[in-house]
Amino acid sequence: MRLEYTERQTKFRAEIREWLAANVPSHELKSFDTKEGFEEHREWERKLHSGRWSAVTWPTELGGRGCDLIEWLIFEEEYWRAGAPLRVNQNGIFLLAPTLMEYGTEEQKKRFLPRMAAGDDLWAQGWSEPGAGSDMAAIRCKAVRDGDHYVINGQKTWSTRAVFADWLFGLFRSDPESSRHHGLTFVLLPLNLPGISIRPIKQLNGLPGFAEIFFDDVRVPVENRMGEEGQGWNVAMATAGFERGLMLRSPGRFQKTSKDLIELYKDNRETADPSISDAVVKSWMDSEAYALSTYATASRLRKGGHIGAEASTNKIFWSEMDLAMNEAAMHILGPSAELMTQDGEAGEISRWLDGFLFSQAGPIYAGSNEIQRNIIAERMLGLPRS
Amino acid sequence: MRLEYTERQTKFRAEIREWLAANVPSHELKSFDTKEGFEEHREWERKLHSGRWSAVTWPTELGGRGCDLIEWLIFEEEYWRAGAPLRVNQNGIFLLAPTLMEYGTEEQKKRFLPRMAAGDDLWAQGWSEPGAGSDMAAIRCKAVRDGDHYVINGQKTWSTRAVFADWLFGLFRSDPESSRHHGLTFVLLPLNLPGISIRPIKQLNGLPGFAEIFFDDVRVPVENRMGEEGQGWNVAMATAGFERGLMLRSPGRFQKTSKDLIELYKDNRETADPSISDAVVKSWMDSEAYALSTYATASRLRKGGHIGAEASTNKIFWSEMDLAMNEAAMHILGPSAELMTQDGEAGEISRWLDGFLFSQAGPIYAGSNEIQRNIIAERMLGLPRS
Amino acid sequence: MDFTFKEDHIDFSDSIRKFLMVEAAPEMLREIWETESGRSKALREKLAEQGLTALSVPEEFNGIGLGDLDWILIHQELGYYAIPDSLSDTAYLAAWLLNNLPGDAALKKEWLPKIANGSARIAIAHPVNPMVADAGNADLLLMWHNDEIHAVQRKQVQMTLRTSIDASRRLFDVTWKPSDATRICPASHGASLWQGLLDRAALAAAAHLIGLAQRMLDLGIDYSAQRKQFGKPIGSFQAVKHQLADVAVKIEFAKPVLYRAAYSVMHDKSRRSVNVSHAKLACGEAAWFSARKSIQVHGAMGYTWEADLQMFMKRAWALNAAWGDQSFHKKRIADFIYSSGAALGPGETFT
Amino acid sequence: MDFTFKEDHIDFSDSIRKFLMVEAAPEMLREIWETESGRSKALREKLAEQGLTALSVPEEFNGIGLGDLDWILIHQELGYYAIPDSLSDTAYLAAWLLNNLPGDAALKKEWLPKIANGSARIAIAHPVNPMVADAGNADLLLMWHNDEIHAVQRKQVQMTLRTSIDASRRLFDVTWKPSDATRICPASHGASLWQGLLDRAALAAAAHLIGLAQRMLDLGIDYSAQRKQFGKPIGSFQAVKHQLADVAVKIEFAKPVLYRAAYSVMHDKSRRSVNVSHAKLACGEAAWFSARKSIQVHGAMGYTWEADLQMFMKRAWALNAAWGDQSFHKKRIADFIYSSGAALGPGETFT
Repeated sequence: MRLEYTERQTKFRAEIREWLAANVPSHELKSFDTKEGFEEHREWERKLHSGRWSAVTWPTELGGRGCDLIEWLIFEEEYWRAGAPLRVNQNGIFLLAPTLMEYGTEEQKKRFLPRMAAGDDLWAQGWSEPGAGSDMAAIRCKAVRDGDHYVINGQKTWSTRAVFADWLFGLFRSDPESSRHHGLTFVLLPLNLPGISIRPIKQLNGLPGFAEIFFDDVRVPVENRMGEEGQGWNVAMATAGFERGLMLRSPGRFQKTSKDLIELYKDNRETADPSISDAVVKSWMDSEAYALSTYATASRLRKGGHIGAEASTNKIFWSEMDLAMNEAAMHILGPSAELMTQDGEAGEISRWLDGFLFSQAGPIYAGSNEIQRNIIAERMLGLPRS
Repeated sequence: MRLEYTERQTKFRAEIREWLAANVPSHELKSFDTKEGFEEHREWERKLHSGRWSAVTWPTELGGRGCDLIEWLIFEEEYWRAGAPLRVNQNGIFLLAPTLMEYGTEEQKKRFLPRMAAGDDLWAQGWSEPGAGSDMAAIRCKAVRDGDHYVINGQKTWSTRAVFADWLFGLFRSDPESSRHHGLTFVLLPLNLPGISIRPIKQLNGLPGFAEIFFDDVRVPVENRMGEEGQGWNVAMATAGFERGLMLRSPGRFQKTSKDLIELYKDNRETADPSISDAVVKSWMDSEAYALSTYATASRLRKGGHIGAEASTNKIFWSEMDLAMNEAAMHILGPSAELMTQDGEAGEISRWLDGFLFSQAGPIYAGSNEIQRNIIAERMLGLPRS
Repeated sequence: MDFTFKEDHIDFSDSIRKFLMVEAAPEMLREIWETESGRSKALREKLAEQGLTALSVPEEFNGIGLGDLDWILIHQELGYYAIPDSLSDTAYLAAWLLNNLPGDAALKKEWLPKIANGSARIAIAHPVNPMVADAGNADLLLMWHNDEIHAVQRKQVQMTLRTSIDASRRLFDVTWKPSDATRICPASHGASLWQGLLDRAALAAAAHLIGLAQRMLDLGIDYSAQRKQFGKPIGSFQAVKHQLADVAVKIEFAKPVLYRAAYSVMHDKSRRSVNVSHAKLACGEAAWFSARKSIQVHGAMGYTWEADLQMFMKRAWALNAAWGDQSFHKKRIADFIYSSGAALGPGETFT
Repeated sequence: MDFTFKEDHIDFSDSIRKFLMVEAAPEMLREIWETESGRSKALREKLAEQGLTALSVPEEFNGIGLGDLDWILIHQELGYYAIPDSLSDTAYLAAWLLNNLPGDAALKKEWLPKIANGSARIAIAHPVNPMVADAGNADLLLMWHNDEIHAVQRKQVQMTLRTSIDASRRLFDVTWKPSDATRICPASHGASLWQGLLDRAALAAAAHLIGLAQRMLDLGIDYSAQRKQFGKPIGSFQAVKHQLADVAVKIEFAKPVLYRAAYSVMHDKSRRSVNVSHAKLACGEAAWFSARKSIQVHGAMGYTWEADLQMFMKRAWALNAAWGDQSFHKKRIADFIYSSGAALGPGETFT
């Protein structure tokens, strides 16, 4: 155990800090759930790429810096510290890319990864379907082989970023006779193919944060398949626990929120309910605990360890922490907390409301917390299945 | 709606207040989980009876005062306000007696009720069995008919007061072929019959608060049966929801605890964590809410209403409130909170520890809170059974 | 001692519920919210036909002359159906304030009949709220100014619309100039009127909140009974059952607190303000909790604009902080319970 | 940056676990607790044989010369097995205090070898604790007096036994008379030593608490897998699963907090005290929560003296308030985060 950064790590931190100080836009970008905001965020991804900061964990030949997980954490800390824009390309870089690197052909890697790093292709995910939310093995959307194509019919839903994204990755049922985890295939496809229609779904704040996607005889070439036909579940799951579990929510994000909450409380200490201090103290403790736990996991992985139930304990911990921090802010703001971003005067207040709304989704998406508790109880604690 | 006491109610309050002021022992009685304390509490029951205060809701001819539920609430408020001793006879007067009045024969009423009111017979309950705790229908302890007797074999457990009590009431399986709710019979028996052995169970504080009871060919005359043979479940349940649900924990108890907690916090305000004030404020709000809800239910019952899911919502509410209040006290007392009653110097501190220990049992006994939540979800909210 | 509502109270609120069920279905609310004013003349007329606008107005001004306790079940229904109208502000709060103005104020004669027949909308500015709800379509604004009461017409003030997360709310920053001409009550008398108004407003908000809590619970129950996962309705899973059962418990124990507060206000009991704060906190907590649990049961659907749940959640979040937020009301209770000589403990519930 | 323990740390704590599993089975603990002293000479000798008493003593005094980080996993195991011995107080805390006395104090030479070989028991009196643990069988007492350190023999003090809910604790009121003869360190130097001691004591208590939390979780898991209701093991019900899963989450996220604190103490980082308070709160909260959930899963059985759970619960309740209760440690964190210029936010985790 050595909880000190190496000289190299310290230099790396200084380098990203300097670059961000020079490049982070001085004005807040529009939400990437609007067309205009989406393109603004794409520009930012291109800017990041120009500094070779868009995918720091990737190998240098693919546009990355070959960072290990500790360096990635440092990058994220500085990124959140600088108040840099949200990553519109998160789906691609953090979720799809690790899978592509493990299961993709050389040709696929060359075809997709550089454009992803450059912000040229922005990716949406296609997991959920109506009736297959937390129970992902219930997928019914079909991809039937027809010569050198798959013909896709059916529907995906809750697809984040899909309203404006370029490409989609997801699981489809290639064997119509199969059930549950069998007979699924992992497919990558451009969202402008004929037969695709996209219906935006407005989220709580009124903006289309996700979409339903309808497939009507959509033909996708076989070379867009990742892994073997029928092996899609394994492809999707193999890396699901791994770095993904770690990368979904980096600790810097919550440490930044906690810092802001502390400031907010200090600014309102005269009028706020003194018992809210408890929630503020807890926000510091919990965001630190989350960071420490992430460093511990990263250290273990670097020494060849595997991610076990951390993915599930993490999910519960950060989603509940995020709710609690944003609720505390709402209570400090009191009657002003209801003002939205759309309100020109609301300024910082409305960012807390945005955060509060967003935090509501935390315990639900990426596997509801109920599902995560089942996983912890059965796989980590060994309790009997019901 | 008229939230004012009538003149008669106010006079009744004054009467009990005066009697208690003159009669409540000036020293604290020993715990009734000791032999000596049990008899001290029996003496107190006799004293109450001498003032006709031991069973105020009973008809006057049985030693009561024919009080309605509002008057009973007033009685309880004054009782807790005066810091009078715990009722060692609670099982009998609040749990068994209403059932006896509804299902007992005239002969049984005459035989049992006056002695109960006088403190001559103190009652234990025999519901639970090993393997039949929250799932009461799983009762296996047998009462097989043999001429004009039942022959009882088997085991009861978690029988409160049974270590020192005189009589036991409970459910037994009279039809060995039956299962679940069928074939059960409600029997009353003296605990000194041949074939009965009692093994005290020490609770958290080291005192035997409950017992296991073993029956080995114990012969009980048929006239000790309440209701019809095989109808025991209905007898036990008919009044289970009714006044019992209301009488198990009267609001005065928690209002007294909250008042003490407020005093404790005021006395320690300089040093205590200011956020504990939140728990103190909540104790006042919740104990008031519980009192109000009880008055509302009592008013409704007086007008011919029935108790529905209140028994379950009450159980959850008071047990969680009691935990929270006692936890708050423990946190205020800090490092002194660990001192027990057995510590001669601890005084008031140890009473909080006693309360804290006792509150741990709240969410568990009389139907665990998990069972109560199932009942609320299925019977009150109409959710599907699992 | 009788803690039940009179049958005519219950009958009246039942009839209002049946009326609102038809007239305020979620699709209709969405339509109204999307209008610029956020208010519907047609709906207001129907509310007036039901007698709701006349409830608090004395009979001499063509009203029904009922009081706080008569309103409480109605406010609950208005919350349950998330009615987008300044009905409570106009017909309950402003009516009470005007009616209690000292002397034979001309204002009473002018406005109370208009409140009763539903033709007037009145907004109220109080410093506990940073903005003024429904100022934009108010025919009259009753303004706080150092405990004085002022009455101004809409054209006498400048206002800017603010944007609330609750699309049914119309909030305004209002700037105006108090003068002798606008003053309708001096501070000496106004202070206690404003106290009475604040308590009534918080009471009404509490009742709306408990209605909202119940609505969100009902939406959660409906959704969980229909929606299947792993081949079973999710409402059959213990995790879902227990979350909804906990909501039911919170609602059950908030309601009698609300009713005591209404009674205390009606009879101006000495603990009126403490009891109102208790109600606001208990009902707000029930609504906040119900929102959290209902969205969890709804899954991703609960996070959408199209599921009805969002309408009720947002109203709940907004109302929870209106007319005194948690800090405000908690402090009123803390000040009471820590005061020396406060009558606490058993037997003081109705003191 | 490496947040993993060295293999020899892990191997050592594994071997201690295996040893304690045999030597400190619950039946044996019960026997020891029922003795008058509450302490077992035989157990102490075995602990010494394992090298535990010598861990912190420098090699020149026949010890092993290890530090705070080496102790942390051991304290966890001592907590997990609820070891009834003043081992931590003597061999970790007193050893550290004596060893850090200024100058070439004769006391070091006298007591450190006795600590190392397990023959001495030392009790420590600090004003944060109202009573002195294990004073009754201490060969030496190290006493706080206005930041001075005093050393007294047992016969130099009066003591009265107090009764803790945790039958394994032996607490005493101690009265004594400080004098020049008893003073072994002046306040000028003592203040920082007492600070260091308090942080180490709170750190050790935190580690015991997380061990206790894990033990109570394990007992809950075992019970729920065996105990059947409605024909199924109760551990198959979602309500039970989810309660135990929540305990596991709390423990998972308290552990790295504990390890950072140990590292901060070992390396005397500027945030040492804040990190220790964080660990005490997080581990105490995990233990308190684990107790509540485990008793709930145990049902009535958890409320009995005979189920082992009670031994661990009571230890957890007592330790949670020892060496600084919640208020004390929360205040240290609040003072830090609200101080102007505190380095907060991303990138300051190891500052």
